[in-house]
Amino acid sequence: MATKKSAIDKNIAIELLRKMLTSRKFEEKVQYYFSLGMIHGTTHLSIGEEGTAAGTCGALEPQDQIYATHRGHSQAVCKGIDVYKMMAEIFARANGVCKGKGGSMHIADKDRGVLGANGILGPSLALACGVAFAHKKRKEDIVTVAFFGDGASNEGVFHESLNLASVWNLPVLFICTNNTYGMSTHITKVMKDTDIANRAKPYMIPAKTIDGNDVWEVYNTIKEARKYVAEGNGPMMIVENTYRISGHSKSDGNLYRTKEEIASWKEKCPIKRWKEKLIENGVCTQEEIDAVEKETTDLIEGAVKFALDSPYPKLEDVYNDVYAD
Amino acid sequence: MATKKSAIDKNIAIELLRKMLTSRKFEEKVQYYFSLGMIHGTTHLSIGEEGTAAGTCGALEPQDQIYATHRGHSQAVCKGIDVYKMMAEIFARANGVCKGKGGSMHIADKDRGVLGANGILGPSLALACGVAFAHKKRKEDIVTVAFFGDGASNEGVFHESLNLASVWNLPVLFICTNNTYGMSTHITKVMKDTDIANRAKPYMIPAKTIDGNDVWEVYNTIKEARKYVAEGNGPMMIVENTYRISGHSKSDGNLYRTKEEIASWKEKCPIKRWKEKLIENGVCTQEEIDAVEKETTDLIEGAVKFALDSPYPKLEDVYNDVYAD
Amino acid sequence: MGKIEMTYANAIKEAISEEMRRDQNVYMLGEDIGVYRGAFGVSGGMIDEFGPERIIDTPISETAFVGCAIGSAVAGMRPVVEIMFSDFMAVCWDMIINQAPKMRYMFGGKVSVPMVLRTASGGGTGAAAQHSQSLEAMLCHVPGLKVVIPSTPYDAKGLLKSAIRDNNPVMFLEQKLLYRTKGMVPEEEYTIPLGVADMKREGKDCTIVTYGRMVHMCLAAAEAVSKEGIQTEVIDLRTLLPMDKPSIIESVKKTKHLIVVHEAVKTGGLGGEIAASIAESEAFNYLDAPIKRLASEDVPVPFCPILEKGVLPDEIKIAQAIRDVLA
Amino acid sequence: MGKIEMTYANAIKEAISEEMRRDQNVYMLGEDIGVYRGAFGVSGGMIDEFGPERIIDTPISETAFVGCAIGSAVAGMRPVVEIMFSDFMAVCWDMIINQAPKMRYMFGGKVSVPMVLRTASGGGTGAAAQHSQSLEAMLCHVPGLKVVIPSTPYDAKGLLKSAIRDNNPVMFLEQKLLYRTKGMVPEEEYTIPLGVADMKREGKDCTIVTYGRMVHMCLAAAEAVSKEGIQTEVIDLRTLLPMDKPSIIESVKKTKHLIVVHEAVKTGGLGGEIAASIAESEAFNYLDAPIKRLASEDVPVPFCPILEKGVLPDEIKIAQAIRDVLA
Ligand SMILES: Cc1ncc(C[n+]2csc(CCOP(=O)(O)OP(=O)(O)O)c2C)c(N)n1
Ligand SMILES: Cc1ncc(C[n+]2csc(CCOP(=O)(O)OP(=O)(O)O)c2C)c(N)n1
Ligand SMILES: [Mg+2]
Ligand SMILES: [Mg+2]
Repeated sequence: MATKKSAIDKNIAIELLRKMLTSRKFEEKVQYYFSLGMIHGTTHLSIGEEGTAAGTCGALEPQDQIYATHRGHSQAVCKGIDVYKMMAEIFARANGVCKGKGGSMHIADKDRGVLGANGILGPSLALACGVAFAHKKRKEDIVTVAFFGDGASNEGVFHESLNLASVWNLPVLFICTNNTYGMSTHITKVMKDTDIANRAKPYMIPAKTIDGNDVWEVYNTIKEARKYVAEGNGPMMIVENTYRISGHSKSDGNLYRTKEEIASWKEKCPIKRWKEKLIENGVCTQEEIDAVEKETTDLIEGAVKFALDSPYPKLEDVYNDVYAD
Repeated sequence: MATKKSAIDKNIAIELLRKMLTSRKFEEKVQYYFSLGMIHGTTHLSIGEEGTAAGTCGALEPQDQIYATHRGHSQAVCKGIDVYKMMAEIFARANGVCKGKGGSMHIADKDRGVLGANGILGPSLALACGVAFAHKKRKEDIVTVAFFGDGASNEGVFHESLNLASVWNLPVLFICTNNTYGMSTHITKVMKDTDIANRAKPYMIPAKTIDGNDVWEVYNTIKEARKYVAEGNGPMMIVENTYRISGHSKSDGNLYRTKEEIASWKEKCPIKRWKEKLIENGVCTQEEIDAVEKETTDLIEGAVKFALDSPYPKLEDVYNDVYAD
Repeated sequence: MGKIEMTYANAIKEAISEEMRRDQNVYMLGEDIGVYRGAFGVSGGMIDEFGPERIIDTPISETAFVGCAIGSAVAGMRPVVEIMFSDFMAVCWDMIINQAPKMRYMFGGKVSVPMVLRTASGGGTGAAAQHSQSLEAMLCHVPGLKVVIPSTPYDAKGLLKSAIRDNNPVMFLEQKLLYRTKGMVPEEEYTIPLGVADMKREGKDCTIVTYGRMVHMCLAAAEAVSKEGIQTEVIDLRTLLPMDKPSIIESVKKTKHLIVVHEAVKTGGLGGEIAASIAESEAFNYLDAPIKRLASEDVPVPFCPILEKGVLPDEIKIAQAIRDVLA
Repeated sequence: MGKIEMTYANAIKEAISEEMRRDQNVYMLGEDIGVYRGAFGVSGGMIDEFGPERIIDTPISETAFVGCAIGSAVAGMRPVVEIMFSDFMAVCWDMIINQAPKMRYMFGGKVSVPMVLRTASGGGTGAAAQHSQSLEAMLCHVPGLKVVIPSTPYDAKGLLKSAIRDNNPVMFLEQKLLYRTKGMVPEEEYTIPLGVADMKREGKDCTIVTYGRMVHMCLAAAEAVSKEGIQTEVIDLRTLLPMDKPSIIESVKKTKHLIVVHEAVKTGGLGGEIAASIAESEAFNYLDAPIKRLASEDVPVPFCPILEKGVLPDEIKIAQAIRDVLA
């Protein structure tokens, strides 16, 4: 599959920028309030990986469904979740997307096609097969996306799910956000062949590895991939190479990587690169970019305000939602 | 890896025949006494698959270790387990290799390098990695073999174990006895690419598919593979194509396959083929073959007699062996 | 209302078939459930009626296909998934305890998982340690699941229909040794609500709380001691989670004696939960003797039939337990 | 004998380090235990002393690496394997319940599996439903396993050393919220035998049986009610399987009241086993009130700290339970 990149459409360009900036600003606020002790629990930030989330989700249709990873804030944001309610969730408020019961690791809103982040690595790949199975059965034009990390691809469920999707020809798009680390463990320590796309071959699932920090490449690749999958050709896998600028989670001494490595990847920041490209190619003006900056800053500030103004759940709510009627 | 087949050595030839015939006769007795209700529980026979067990185990060194499958009688027999005690086990006797606590699905004798059959499909692949890990650490010239079926290769632990063996360069030999069925389910229903050897590629594990009903091919392939693994080159996988003449287990109506299919494979019986080849190539005389027939018949009759003469365990034994001191 | 005799296995098949006719969203998946008819023959003939699109043979990938069932349930279908032996739940335990039952809660009530997971449970078949376990106690420790174990064809059918219509993940543990047993089942449609125990025998001297195959052992024991003038009440829980505690409490208040019987190994078994629930209830003050638990010995299930029989509770041991408690 | 103050995490590290110095067969494996020092920092610095050959970072493949640990134990090594959060045991549950504990039995006693599986257990950290569970009750239902939960640095070190020297698979459940707590630990080598409970506070009015983090909550509650003249005995089980029932029975005979406290959800929790064991023992006749279980509410662990605190037992709830039982 050779992706053909069309000329950059301005509306799409702005939308991709908007998605990335919204994600980045969302997470910067989370990081800030976390450091103040105002956010509870743990959180896995995807700062630096926004190109994968924006490019992928940007290329999906509204009815498509995603399973996000534990590092899934940007995936949910880019899929179009309500950032006010998502922020409220992370602040453990009753108005949160999960009523304060899920938190950062379990962001979900089925109505927006966000089927949920998962605290366990791997199961989403199989869950996505099931959702795709239902849509296929109902002959709906819906593609289900399973995001997963390079590290998670070492779980057994990866193998089982790809095989199942392959033999049942399921409309699933497997998206590997390959940031070359599972926590502190570099990919070269846990795989002999580090091109994860090769892992799709035994299942005869077409796969491709791309630069996940090039949002335009991601967008175009996923557009095509979505089409391929939606047309009933079965699953596809895309490996989006990227880098996590932020630490693994709240506690990360970064002992396993060098400052230089992090700095070099800051240079390759997908947002920075996209802005430069848009200017270079004359797609937008600096003013237009600044406007998106301002708009997203305002949005996220609004989200924080909404979250902080929202009430906490009531203790009696603790028993709700265990069982459906 | 191109296997070079040397001229057939007579001693080896006879030994391979002896192993296959011992297995076959062992299982025919099991089948018979099972049908009489004198053997309890369930049993998975490997009639028709003896070429894989004999060729593989015949090429191993005495100190090598194997994990057998649920269909593992022939694997244990060919590795050199005491057939008297194994028969006694299947008859649930106190003199059995497992003191009557394991039965057909859990035949094991560590002292003979039979680390155990498993009632659960898959875990042996990981367990074998651990045994190999220990031997590697102690720099011992020991190869650990994990047998598994085509069906079991769809379990997640297959992926995890091959990857682990690959990155840790473990001296494991993964042996897939591919009889094209998992119970009733044909391989084409559960894999798009049915050449299981391709499944080793993402881990950069060398793999090869061979005719498992040609015991000489199996023997030679495994000789080389054992050497490769023992020399510290890391794991290897061999797929041995074969066919299960017997039903899946005690209850199998064979509804999923035709009589013709079974009949055609009876023609390809590894024992029949080997005898013919030995005569054709002038390796042995018919008399020599008849002698092995007689010897193995006597052996297995002795085993049955031993088993039937052996006492049942005592009820108070039920509490022993739960915990080690 | 007419009744017909059928086996426990057929009652299960009838329940699924009726629900499949009624609701297009119901489908079955599992290993070798199509032409092979399932390891215990439960789904025999279903593929002829419903076709391979709804009676789906899976690869040997329990995690993937249970995950697939869950995902499809999230997307509005009603899967009935079969795990061949309940011991194999261990290879997809994450799906069973961390995914299916927690999703709804974690996601603030926005999704539901209307799935039934059927599996064959229990020993006595000579299949040894990895094919004979009774693991229900582990499942009952997981909020978000429901857990059902039927003891008769009638209960199996009625409970399974309710389980399929339930909007939660229901673990339906079938009893291997009961598949071929027969019982009367109404010809007309019926369901049995989850969460309601059934008094299988009335008595005034002693209450036995049990479920599954042990119900029959307990009834046989109750019959045996009745000749000694002891009237035993046998309560079949049917649904283990949620548990019908009021029925047990009421019975214990009457009989003043409680024995709990199950096939799972004693330590950590559901007997503890049942005994403790009663020991901390109002019924405590009515008890005339310590609560007794009768269960399998704390060992892996051995292969040898003599040993296996030795570890399992049976009618003789139960009858003795009744006498002991009343002594 | 001199003593030094150390954290629970360091006590664990010391225990493993001492055993690794003593026995070349002991090694550690798990995710990010090397330079990252483990998710809770337990193995900090160990890679410097023992090198990456003995402090082994694994791929994220719990089934494979726990299987690898088991296999290596069968071959004579003594692995100490870390599962980052105890909830993740579910992805390798087959290894934990069907392989490690059953092999010896199924194979007639010819193999042993001297493995320790360490994992971080419990809630209170705001990590929500899939990172906060207390799953010990499930493990205690598996003959062949031993199960340990230490509550202090002293116990952690002594018990872990015994666990490493034990020839059976030992599940060692560490308490997340205790890692940073401090206590005095002897400078000289010592071990604590598995299977022996520890009376953490003596009293004559009421017995509390508990373990892990809840020990501290119970001690605080006991202290609080002591001001009201109630003398509470607090028994820390330390080893859950096998359980030291004689110590509990003896205490209950003295105090005539029993409360069981644990953090795991109540239904199906180990409290049932403990309560039932006592309710069926000689101690039953000494009880002056129903046995009370105090445990988490039967819901998945919620994220919001208000809700989470609401479901967990704490010293106030425990103190109230003591008063209730004695009322
Ligand atoms: C089954 C399971 N094992 C381990 C973990 C702990 N854990 C959380 S994130 C993580 C690293 C994941 O790496 P990767 O899949 O590459 O995703 P990334 O964090 O790099 O986005 C680990 C080990 C988990 N959540 N679930
Ligand atoms: C985890 C697990 N799932 C399912 C089974 C039931 N089962 C036993 S043998 C078998 C078929 C195995 O097929 P394959 O691996 O090809 O081996 P074969 O029987 O053909 O030798 C199945 C499904 C099992 N024992 N363990
Ligand atoms: Mg990663
Ligand atoms: Mg097969």
